[in-house]
Amino acid sequence: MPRANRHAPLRPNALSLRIPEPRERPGEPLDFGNLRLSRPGALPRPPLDATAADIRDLAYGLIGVLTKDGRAVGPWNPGLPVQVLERGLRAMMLTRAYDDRMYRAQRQGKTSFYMKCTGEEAVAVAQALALAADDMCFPTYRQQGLLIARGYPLAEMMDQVFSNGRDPLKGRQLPVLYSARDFGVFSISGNLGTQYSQAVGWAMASAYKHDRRIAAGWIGEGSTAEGDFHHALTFAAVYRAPVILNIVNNQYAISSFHGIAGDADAPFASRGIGYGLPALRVDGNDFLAVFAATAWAAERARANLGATVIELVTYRAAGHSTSDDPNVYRPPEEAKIWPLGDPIDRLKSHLIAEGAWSEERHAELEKTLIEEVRAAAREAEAVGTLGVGDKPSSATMFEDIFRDQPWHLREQRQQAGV
Amino acid sequence: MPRANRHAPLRPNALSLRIPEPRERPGEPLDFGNLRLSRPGALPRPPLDATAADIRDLAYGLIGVLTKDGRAVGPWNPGLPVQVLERGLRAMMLTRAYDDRMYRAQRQGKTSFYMKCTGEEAVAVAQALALAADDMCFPTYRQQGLLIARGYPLAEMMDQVFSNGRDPLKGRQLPVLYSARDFGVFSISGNLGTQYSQAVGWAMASAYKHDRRIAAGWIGEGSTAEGDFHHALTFAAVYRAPVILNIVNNQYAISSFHGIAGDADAPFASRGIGYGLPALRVDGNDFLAVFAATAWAAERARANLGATVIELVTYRAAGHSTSDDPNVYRPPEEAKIWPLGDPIDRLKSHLIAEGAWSEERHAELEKTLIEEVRAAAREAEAVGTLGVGDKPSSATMFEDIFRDQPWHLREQRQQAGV
Amino acid sequence: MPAMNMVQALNSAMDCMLERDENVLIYGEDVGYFGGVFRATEGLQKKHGQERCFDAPIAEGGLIGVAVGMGAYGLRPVVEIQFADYIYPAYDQIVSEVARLRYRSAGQFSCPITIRAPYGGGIFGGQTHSQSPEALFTHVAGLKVVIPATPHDAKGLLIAAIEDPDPVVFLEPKRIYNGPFDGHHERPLTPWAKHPDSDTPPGYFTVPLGRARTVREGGAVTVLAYGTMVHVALAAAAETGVDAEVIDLRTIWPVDIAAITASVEKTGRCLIAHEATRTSGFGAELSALVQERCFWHLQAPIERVTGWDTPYPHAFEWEYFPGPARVGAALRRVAETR
Amino acid sequence: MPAMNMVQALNSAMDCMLERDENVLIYGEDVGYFGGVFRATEGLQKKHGQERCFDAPIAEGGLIGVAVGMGAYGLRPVVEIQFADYIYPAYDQIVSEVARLRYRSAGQFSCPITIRAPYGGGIFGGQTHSQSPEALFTHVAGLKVVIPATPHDAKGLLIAAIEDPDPVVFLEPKRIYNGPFDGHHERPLTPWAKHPDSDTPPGYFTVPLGRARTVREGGAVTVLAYGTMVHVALAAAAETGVDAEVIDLRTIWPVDIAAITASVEKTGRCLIAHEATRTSGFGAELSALVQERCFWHLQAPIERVTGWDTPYPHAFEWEYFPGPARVGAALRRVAETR
Ligand SMILES: Cc1ncc(C[n+]2csc(CCOP(=O)(O)OP(=O)(O)O)c2C)c(N)n1
Ligand SMILES: Cc1ncc(C[n+]2csc(CCOP(=O)(O)OP(=O)(O)O)c2C)c(N)n1
Ligand SMILES: [Mg+2]
Ligand SMILES: [Mg+2]
Repeated sequence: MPRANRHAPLRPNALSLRIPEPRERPGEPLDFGNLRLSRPGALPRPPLDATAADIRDLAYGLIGVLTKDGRAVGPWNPGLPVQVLERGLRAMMLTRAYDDRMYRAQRQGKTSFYMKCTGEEAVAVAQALALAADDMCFPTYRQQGLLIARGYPLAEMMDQVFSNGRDPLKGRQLPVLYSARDFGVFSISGNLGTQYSQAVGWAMASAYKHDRRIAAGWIGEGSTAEGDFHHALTFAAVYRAPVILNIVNNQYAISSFHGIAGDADAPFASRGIGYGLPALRVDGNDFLAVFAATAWAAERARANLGATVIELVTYRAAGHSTSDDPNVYRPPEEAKIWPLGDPIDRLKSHLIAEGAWSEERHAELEKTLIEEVRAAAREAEAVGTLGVGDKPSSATMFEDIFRDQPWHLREQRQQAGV
Repeated sequence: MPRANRHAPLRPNALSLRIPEPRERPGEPLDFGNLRLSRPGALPRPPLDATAADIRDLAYGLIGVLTKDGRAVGPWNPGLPVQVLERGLRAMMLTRAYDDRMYRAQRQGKTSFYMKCTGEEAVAVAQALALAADDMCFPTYRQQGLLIARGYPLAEMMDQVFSNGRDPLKGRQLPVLYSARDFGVFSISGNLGTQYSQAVGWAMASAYKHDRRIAAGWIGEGSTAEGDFHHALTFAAVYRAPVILNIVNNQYAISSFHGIAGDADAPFASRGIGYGLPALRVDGNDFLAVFAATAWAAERARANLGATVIELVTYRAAGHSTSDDPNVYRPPEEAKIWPLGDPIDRLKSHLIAEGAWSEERHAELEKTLIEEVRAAAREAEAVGTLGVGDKPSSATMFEDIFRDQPWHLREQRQQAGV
Repeated sequence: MPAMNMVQALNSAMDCMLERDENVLIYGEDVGYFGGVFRATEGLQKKHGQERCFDAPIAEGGLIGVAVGMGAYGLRPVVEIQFADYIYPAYDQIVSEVARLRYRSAGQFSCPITIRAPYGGGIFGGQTHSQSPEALFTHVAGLKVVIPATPHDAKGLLIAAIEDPDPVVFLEPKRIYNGPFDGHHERPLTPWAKHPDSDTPPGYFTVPLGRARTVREGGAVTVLAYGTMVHVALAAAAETGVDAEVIDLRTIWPVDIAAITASVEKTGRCLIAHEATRTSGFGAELSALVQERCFWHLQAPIERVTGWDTPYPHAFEWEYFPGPARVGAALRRVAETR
Repeated sequence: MPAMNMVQALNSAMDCMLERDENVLIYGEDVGYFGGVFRATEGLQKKHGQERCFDAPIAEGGLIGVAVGMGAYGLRPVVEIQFADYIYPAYDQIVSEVARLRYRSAGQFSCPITIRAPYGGGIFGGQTHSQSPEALFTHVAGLKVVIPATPHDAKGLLIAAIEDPDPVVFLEPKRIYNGPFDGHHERPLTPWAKHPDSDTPPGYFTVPLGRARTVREGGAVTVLAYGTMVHVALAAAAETGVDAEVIDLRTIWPVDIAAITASVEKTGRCLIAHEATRTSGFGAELSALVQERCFWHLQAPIERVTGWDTPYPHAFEWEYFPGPARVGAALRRVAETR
């Protein structure tokens, strides 16, 4: 029986290999036993100068603010003004509308590849709002919300996705691997994990220059297994770097579940404990909790107290990318009954509960944003889509290898006849 | 003022970089503040099936059995028969005598390089005795005690150190990078850290084959910063591999102290916590404590309960290797006043306290062992030392790249005229 | 014999070895329940059990480090690196451990592992899903590097690699997983089923490592190629009418030097084609070898047609890929130089 | 000008750049208080302060990952990898990040970092303290690879590397740190002080990257070498009496192609020497380049004298090292082939 782990040894006292399996596969009953939930408002908010040792428990619970009925409770409630909440809601909704549009564009053959962050919007958006505009971000491909929350032009994001003639990256990168120096977003790598220690290096540089800016890095729970994750935490601890090290636990790598990355016996947040770093485990679909935890870590880093590890527990509601069908490896209904709900719905309910929002205004806003995206798409598509219309000149293929083009690249450009 | 960390920011609220510094440098007062000691016998010995979560505290204390006056106390006292203690004492003393001889041989130009484990003998020797003879060891270059405790012929070890005609490794490896398959000791790598995940792989294979043998890996505290360390703990946790992951914290890498490897705010043992692995912090100069902790972890692994992380706190009393002078970077008197003392002296005092040993017998034994080493050295040196006497045939240089020699190596051997 | 595409052939090879040898096991990112992002291990977990084919953490260095330990125990792990572009985190374990273990232990330990990795361009994968890093392994003493160009060879070579007593880096030209892509991206891809080399025995068989295959006999120019470039070279020969002798190296290291020199001594001319960046690519070694051994037979300079010395840019898939036009032009130059 | 050995020259270069540019900082294993295992950073922490030159954890991948972030901020980190043999854990960061950052970000970010690493054999360091991995970097688009052969060039090139807007892998032939070792291990080493190229300006100066230096003019054979092999080649020329033109490449990539072709067109013969293993070593690229560009001038096959395709074995230091005897014999062959 292949699925079953042969824990029952064949011979008395014989060893056996444990292969972690998710609690649910297509066609099986659902059970979120390993989620380690806490009641919203239940966990304390320690003082900034608390030592990592004082607050180890925060790595094992789940920091939350929003209750089921949309109220904001407990010490982590950031008490944000409505305008900020509306900005956050808008950015999350815009991110989702953007994703939907680009996903369809890929399906229509306008580009080669796309990745959505549906269900995870609170992570990048709330964190973008909690950070200063000039703090430096080292994201993965799933934090497009950072760019959107920081006001990066949608049409330019699309230019990159289409590799068209206006693509700021000159058609060199796979779709969604943006780079936006002027918006404090580092060039996104196709290689998992590498940005994590780079974020620490940037933070060390900021400290070295007695600057005030801090850095933030993001990594998926699956990628925490890479050596770069360990290097980042080690260097951050040793040099007390002003950096926030985020682990986005959206439950899946591509097809493999979080257990394959090693959280069967300890949550990812607790990885920080062994380095003496404060570690917070946060409801990543709770906009207020994400904002509050990030603000706490940012204040701490700016006070020269060093790095914080934050695990953001969320759920990847869409496929990993346009290249996979998630229903092959997980139950299709899982997303709908995900215990932590949807970040947009939850912030919306909160605003409504606060009397600051309504279903009508929500529907209205949604329409506006879809229109905004459509307009941007029209603009970008008018320039070109992958293989159609205007594209970067082929000569640029041989540029930016070095600042100055050496003889061999000049020669190759000539051979290419461009 | 170079030495001082500029923690006081230059501008109000400006960040600054923390560069860890040891509490002592040559010519400065000594202080072992970061040692996190516990009273011998003070820490509990949990049941084998305790969960990692139950026993986190053991990563922060220091498991000890031997008191200052040589008594064995507390739940971790393995209650070993005198014969076993005498075997351990003998192997530790033989290891030290061997090191002294080989160190002098290098100084006399008989080989290129040597590394002593003086002050750390209890680690490898007690662990060798606590493991089964066919458990597989993946050591670093500083666990020569494993070979000696398992009865590997001294003369053959010397053949390797001298790269002579009888060197089982055919003169291919730097001195001390032994390999002894028949003694359950894996080929020692010159590249730090790599053996750690390999040990986990061997353990996974043993579990896969429903075998009963377990594996043990060793890594220096400095090398825990390598990605392999993280890979080893991750894979061990995910697949519940029957392996013991030892961290030998001898306080120094080459010149850099433990703080540069990142234990300022958390001991190395606690790294295991974030993976959900039981983690023990042990007095590495306490033979009984090292034996007991290792036996506990081995029993646990054999019971299919998975891996244990063990930090062995010890002190590198000699230089890193024959290539460095430790007095340049640490106070010469530090070794003498090291709070955890010397493992051989401590086991000796215990045996004497038990009435099973005496200064006379000790001196006697020491003489015998020095003679044993001298005899082996005579034998090995008679065969050859580096560059003198019999050496492996040059043709062997082109063998064992692959099992079968391909055309290009045949050709190169001919060009070399051998 | 059944017609297989390359993915089916690789799957069949692993299925066959899981059946024959209980010391063979397979792991890698997404290879278990899901069957791999390219489906190469599809169904193997269900058929052979979880311990025989399972998912692993995203840590290529860990994947290989663990394989070294398994090999030392006596297993024959087959590790999938999801894309060759992601093999670098494992580079230290491969170079310092996998390649050197037999040597440094004087044969006490060996490393009979197989590292599978899809490689090469032509799929709009951008710079991190299109790389051809073979030369980074041919420079390392102790590694064999194998690259199949047909389903039949993919199966026979993979079985030979798994059974080999030494480590094999097995690079799979993913662009030809489904059909013999010849660089004509503007035309529909002919499926393998229509190609004679898709005939693949359903059971156990091997294609010996270290032997090249002459896929087209000719007298004018020797073309040395491997992987997708074999099919591009054939197209270029057909289209230019140059009477080229096209050699599929199959095992690029240790390379079949006898087959190469015999052909160049016959033709007196040589063209080398690969997708990898030009500088210090494997073409450089081939060029040096041919020049050293066939100098007095050479009637024209040996040429290399390769990827440019740039990352593989997403928007310039076909400007970067050394297709039949570039190979054809070089073929003419080499053939016509007097 | 003061006579410096190579370690003093490197130390002087870093001292000078720490003085001139506060964005320059140095870190690595044991480089701080201790001053590095080869003493290259001796005294720099004491003089410039802890934040300018400090110890780092033993994690080469971390050292480089952190440097990428520092470079993105605007610093110019100089990272010491204790031995080139230990650079592989950083290989992913170097290949996938350092080399590609400017390209993939279309110039938004660059990576002005310098990676220093002692390399090469001749010190009885065994297989993990003797390697020459240069070709593993010349194959990677986006990296410059520099190898000095004298104290004067070591200082001038290191300053140029630190000031270069792009990443430089700076490999230091540790065998000639203290003197121009020519392969005659049986003789006492002449210290640099007795060698004219030890004259090194005490202050700031640069030796431009990308330019080779002809260290011996000759008409019979062009010898392409770098690092320790430059001195071995000179010895071989002197001892064989072959009128060799010895070119010290200094920057091996991008290589000074004009200097190479000019010389080979003059001599019609070419010998390439390096310590690295032969197959896919940088000599293969040099051989291919010369053959492609100077084919009609060549009067004899280009030869390569290199390390063997084995790890560097402890007991066979001099059987492995391509010394003056092997280089001299090849020099004669190349010169005398008719
Ligand atoms: C070094 C490396 N290995 C493998 C891959 C292939 N890959 C791309 S995304 C992915 C899954 C990542 O999962 P996770 O880290 O959880 O991030 P998520 O996609 O869930 O946001 C894999 C295996 C890669 N891009 N880089
Ligand atoms: C990958 C790698 N990097 C650097 C070195 C050089 N090196 C050899 S031993 C050593 C210090 C190791 O310290 P630690 O891990 O504490 O072990 P110890 O020597 O104290 O037993 C260093 C940096 C190496 N051998 N391998
Ligand atoms: Mg994930
Ligand atoms: Mg140590």
